[in-house]
Amino acid sequence: MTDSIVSQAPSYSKAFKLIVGRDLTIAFRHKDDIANPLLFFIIVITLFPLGIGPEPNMLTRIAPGILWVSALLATLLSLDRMFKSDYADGSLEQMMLSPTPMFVLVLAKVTAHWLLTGLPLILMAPLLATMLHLAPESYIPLLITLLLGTPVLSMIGAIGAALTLGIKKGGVLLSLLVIPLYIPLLIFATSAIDTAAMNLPYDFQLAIIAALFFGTLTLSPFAVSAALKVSTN
Amino acid sequence: MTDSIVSQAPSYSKAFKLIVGRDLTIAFRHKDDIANPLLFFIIVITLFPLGIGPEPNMLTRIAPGILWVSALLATLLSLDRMFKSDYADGSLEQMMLSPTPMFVLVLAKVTAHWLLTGLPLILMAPLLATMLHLAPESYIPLLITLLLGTPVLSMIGAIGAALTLGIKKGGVLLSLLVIPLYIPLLIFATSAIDTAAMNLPYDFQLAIIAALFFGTLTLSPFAVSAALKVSTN
Amino acid sequence: MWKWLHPYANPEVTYHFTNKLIPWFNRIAFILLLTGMVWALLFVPPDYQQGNSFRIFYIHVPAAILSMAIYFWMAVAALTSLVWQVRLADASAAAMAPIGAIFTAIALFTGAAWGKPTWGTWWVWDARLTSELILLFLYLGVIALHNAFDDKVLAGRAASILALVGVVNLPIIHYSVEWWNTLHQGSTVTKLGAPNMAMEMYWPFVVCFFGFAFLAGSIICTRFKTEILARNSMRPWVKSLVSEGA
Amino acid sequence: MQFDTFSQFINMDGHGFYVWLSYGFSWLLIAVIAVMSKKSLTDKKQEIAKRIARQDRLKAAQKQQSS
Amino acid sequence: MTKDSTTLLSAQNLTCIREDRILFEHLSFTINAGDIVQIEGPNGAGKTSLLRILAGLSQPFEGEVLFTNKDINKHREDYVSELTYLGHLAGVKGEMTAEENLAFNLALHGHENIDSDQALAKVNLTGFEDALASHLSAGQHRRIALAKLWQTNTPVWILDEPFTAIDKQGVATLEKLFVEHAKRGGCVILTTHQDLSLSDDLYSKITLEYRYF
Amino acid sequence: MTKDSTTLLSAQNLTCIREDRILFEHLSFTINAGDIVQIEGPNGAGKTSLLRILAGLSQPFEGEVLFTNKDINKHREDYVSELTYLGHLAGVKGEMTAEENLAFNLALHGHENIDSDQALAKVNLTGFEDALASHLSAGQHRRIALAKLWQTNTPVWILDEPFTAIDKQGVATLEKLFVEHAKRGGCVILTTHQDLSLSDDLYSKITLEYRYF
Ligand code: HEM
Ligand SMILES: Nc1ncnc2c1ncn2[C@@H]1O[C@H](COP(=O)(O)OP(=O)(O)OP(=O)(O)O)[C@@H](O)[C@H]1O
Ligand SMILES: Nc1ncnc2c1ncn2[C@@H]1O[C@H](COP(=O)(O)OP(=O)(O)OP(=O)(O)O)[C@@H](O)[C@H]1O
Ligand SMILES: [Mg+2]
Ligand SMILES: [Mg+2]
Repeated sequence: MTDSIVSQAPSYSKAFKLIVGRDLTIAFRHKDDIANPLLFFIIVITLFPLGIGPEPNMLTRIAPGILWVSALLATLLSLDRMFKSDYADGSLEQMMLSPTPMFVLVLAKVTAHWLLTGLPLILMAPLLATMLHLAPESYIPLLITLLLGTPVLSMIGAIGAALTLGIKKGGVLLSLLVIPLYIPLLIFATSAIDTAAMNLPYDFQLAIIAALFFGTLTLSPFAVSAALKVSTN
Repeated sequence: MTDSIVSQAPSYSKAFKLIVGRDLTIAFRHKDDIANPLLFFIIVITLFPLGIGPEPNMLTRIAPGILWVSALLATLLSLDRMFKSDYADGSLEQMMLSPTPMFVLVLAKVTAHWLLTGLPLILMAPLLATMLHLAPESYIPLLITLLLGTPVLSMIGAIGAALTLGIKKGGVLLSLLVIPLYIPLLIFATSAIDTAAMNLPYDFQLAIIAALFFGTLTLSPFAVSAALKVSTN
Repeated sequence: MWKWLHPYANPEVTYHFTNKLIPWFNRIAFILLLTGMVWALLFVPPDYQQGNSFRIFYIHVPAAILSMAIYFWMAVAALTSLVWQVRLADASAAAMAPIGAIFTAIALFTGAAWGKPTWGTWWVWDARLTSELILLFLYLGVIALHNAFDDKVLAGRAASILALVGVVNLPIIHYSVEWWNTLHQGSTVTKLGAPNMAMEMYWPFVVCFFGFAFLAGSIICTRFKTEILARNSMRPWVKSLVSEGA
Repeated sequence: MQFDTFSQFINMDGHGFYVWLSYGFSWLLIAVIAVMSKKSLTDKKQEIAKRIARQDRLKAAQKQQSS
Repeated sequence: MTKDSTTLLSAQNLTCIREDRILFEHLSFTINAGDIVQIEGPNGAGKTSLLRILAGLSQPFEGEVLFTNKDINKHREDYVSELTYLGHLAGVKGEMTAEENLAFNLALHGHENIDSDQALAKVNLTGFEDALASHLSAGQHRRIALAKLWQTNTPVWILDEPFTAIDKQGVATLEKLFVEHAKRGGCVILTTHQDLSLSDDLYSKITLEYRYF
Repeated sequence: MTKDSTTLLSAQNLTCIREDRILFEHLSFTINAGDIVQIEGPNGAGKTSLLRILAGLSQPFEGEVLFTNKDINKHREDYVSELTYLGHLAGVKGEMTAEENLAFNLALHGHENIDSDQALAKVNLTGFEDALASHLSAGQHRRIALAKLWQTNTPVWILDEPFTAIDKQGVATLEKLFVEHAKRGGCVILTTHQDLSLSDDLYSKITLEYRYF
């Protein structure tokens, strides 16, 4: 073959950076992609005081639950686009046929998704927590649980997104698949925040969330790869 | 022309029934369409006791807000499909080129949407209200507000759905457009239920919701028609 | 009746007219704002209750009033574009939305920063605050919808429909929120109530308000020019304008 | 002049933080939107210029082909 | 075009701009009863855009379309009940059977008690009447949409690439139908990438060129 | 096929079943270095399904595909770094420019420092290097995907309808490239609905028939 061109499978880290970079470029060209989950998060959170009432004490009590449920829903609604556009225009096929192993590709896609949805949520959370009069002691555990938890949301969500890829009206089906898997995280995260508000130690909850984080980090890429292979078959 | 075939624009009521009938047929062939918003409603409502904690008093206090916010979100997520599949396969164009005025068509589509999402939610609501320990006095106002309110959700939502029809990643944008418009309804509905729980009369709130109902009933078909014309241009 | 409007419905004429307007707006805004800011920060006496935090007034209130005024004018432009098919009207609506959103954000932020020293909290779910927040959402919806369309003509029409629907809802939102809040919560939060303000506090406000208004006008004109270009880029006059390097 | 010293002016009887935060943030936002608006105008002009240049190149290429 | 018959449709001074490209400018023509007009031009020239303007689905940037001398935007309902439009997309729902699809399409235009078996037979779909449209092949799918041409009695037909995915025999049947329709006093405006196999005096062409600027 | 050169790809006993229809059964063939093979057959015969199986994107119901005598499923990475596949869908992102798309596609396969201007010139996209792909026409869009054929050095090319939306001149250029690639020792497997204008000894055909049962 033409030997002027030297070709060799890119290293894992290079391929990883390449894909993350590409996804970020696309998102920044399409600014809505970043703004929308964040706006959804903010708007849903404002719905609760309007529906439940504005008393600060009541809000303080339910703030952790509302913040976490809203973060969960915002992530959920952004999952759909994780693989869909790549699937629809054939890029996913091309990536699957590149010499880079699938799990690197999946990790890169999930990382990009988290950078575009999880991270903005975390940055916005303190502001919204203020609006919900979250107890001052709860800010730190809120941020820690979000920091460990939103990647878990992205990783578990990726499995659902990959499974529903080939299905036309995947939107609500995706929610049904994914929400039950999110429940343990939701319970431990809000319990950590509630415990902290009572000035009790919340290490146990954090340990569980960390375990969830590492568990999904190691297992989900393989589940997602398998699901993608089924969906593109 | 061939005079064996007698053709004449169908009467409004006939065209209306025709379209509603068609949409229901399609939904029943595709059962997910009915099941999914309902399941989403149920799942979101179960998330809150998990996130906030199971104390009955607290739940009683926040139940109206949670029921209504969840109904709102469930409707929201089903809006996307109101016109999308008709748009994607060209049926919408064909309907717009029929001699029936657009507002009849829009009313028919909205009615079908309500029958497929709003009505099931109303039927399911008492059960979920029990799970959230809703105050016994609040059941009747809950049902009345849902009965008057869910059509408003469908009608206002139709505007958003029509505006975002041509846009690729419409999902979250739609939420952003529509939620602010839902807020007055949310406020009056939950306030009606809260007022009833205190054994006070809630006629005023009901009157307002009824006004919203008739207001959107008369105005939204025109906004939706205009939006559809822009989106199919 | 619309005849006198006709030359202004011509994009080229409007573009050049706007172009001439901008430097004047800039000058007026600069003078007014410089005066107003120095006056507000240095010379206005502290409020007898709120002390020096009252100086936030000179940004907060102009921003709050402008946020609503711009929405109103945006809706007027939207109506003009939809009903009378004036093509430039939706371009002007599109130009106004981001500025309106910015002033809404400023009103919210300065309000919050004022609330902390006066009410002891950054945020309460007070009627005025909540409806200002919803106004921000309405603005963001219009902007997001406008950006979502590739074709600027369609984008303008869609955004106009949304702006109009929003304006119909604005009073409903306003009253619902006002009414909702008073039911749930007593008047622990008293608004300043419009006092008969001392003239030495009132005049700097007027200067600041008009300063911000002209500044907003100038930025809106710049964006309006962009929108006109985006809608007319295939026109010969745009081509010669661009190739002149103007 | 309401303030005698510069530090008084900065401190504003303890309200300085809130006042300066408000003024700073507001002017920052205004500056950002002003600069972005200006930039989007120049960007638009450049984009149009670029497209005109491309169309000219295309036209030239077409002529070459046909001749 | 030279026949001295009533003018059905006339385009006046149409200009169409997409994003920032002028597709066509100051385009005027008239279409009389009995005309078959093929719009031709390369990909992206604006054929679909023109047909959609003629059908009233898009608004031109400038100019207007008259149906029997009345502006179609002002007399939309009159126009629309005399029009059959078929776009790139067939408007056939995959969840309904061939027969249900046809019946719905026709009922919307006020046709009832039609003989759908016969109409489906015309397009070679006998035996598929109650197959869900989504289970049919692309060509059969499109034939469902075409079936209504045999049942409708509107004079103006606007057809965007009606021959897509249709085999040779089907094309011949359709062409015959068009000629009959023109003879009965209707008109047909269509785009196709392949040439019609009609003799030149039976149809005329409007050519759009690809404009770079 | 008769040239006595190294076997690159061999299909053994492939069976493909979609929903409840057998598309093909016990299909075996080998493809050697230097071959150009056209898969032909009517719509729905299973051409795309076959190519996807050959590329390892779908699993056959029965049978296996060997690349240089190794099962492609077991040695996926070896195979994939020697393969260029182009499906019905181009794999071009509308949000990126022509140049960025090409560079990304090639970088995924480890090509860097490529001369993208030259590659884009080959497919007649000079002047569109920094246009967003979504602003290009269907044909130009597809040409971005084709551009990588000039820059890649993998021996196996599997191309599903590469000529879609490409004009005559473009088709000729591509055919010339295929012949060159085969001469250099590569192989090309493609489907098209139009016949190749190559002389018969330069390429061979595999015909799939539409099976009703
Ligand atoms: C985030 C918090 C706040 C928001 C969103 C907000 C919003 C608004 C709005 C929308 C207006 C314009 C009302 C009109 O012209 O009808 C306004 C005016 C005003 N606000 Fe605020 N505000 C906030 C906090 C505060 C605080 C903390 C104070 C002072 C203690 C304050 C004092 C005023 C005053 C004095 C006016 C002028 C009222 C008048 O028209 O006479 N605001 N505010
Ligand atoms: N909705 C739209 N928004 C923006 N541009 C569009 C839109 N629809 C079409 N265009 C552009 O308008 C031009 C003409 O498109 P049109 O579909 O009318 O072409 P056509 O002649 O029908 O082509 P084809 O032979 O491919 O059907 C194309 O360059 C296309 O990019
Ligand atoms: N994902 C799928 N699920 C079920 N059936 C499928 C799927 N993909 C294809 N088929 C069916 O398999 C058959 C063959 O499809 P395939 O795409 O391989 O045909 P083809 O020969 O490439 O046709 P064309 O000429 O239209 O490209 C078709 O009848 C189709 O209905
Ligand atoms: Mg076309
Ligand atoms: Mg195929």
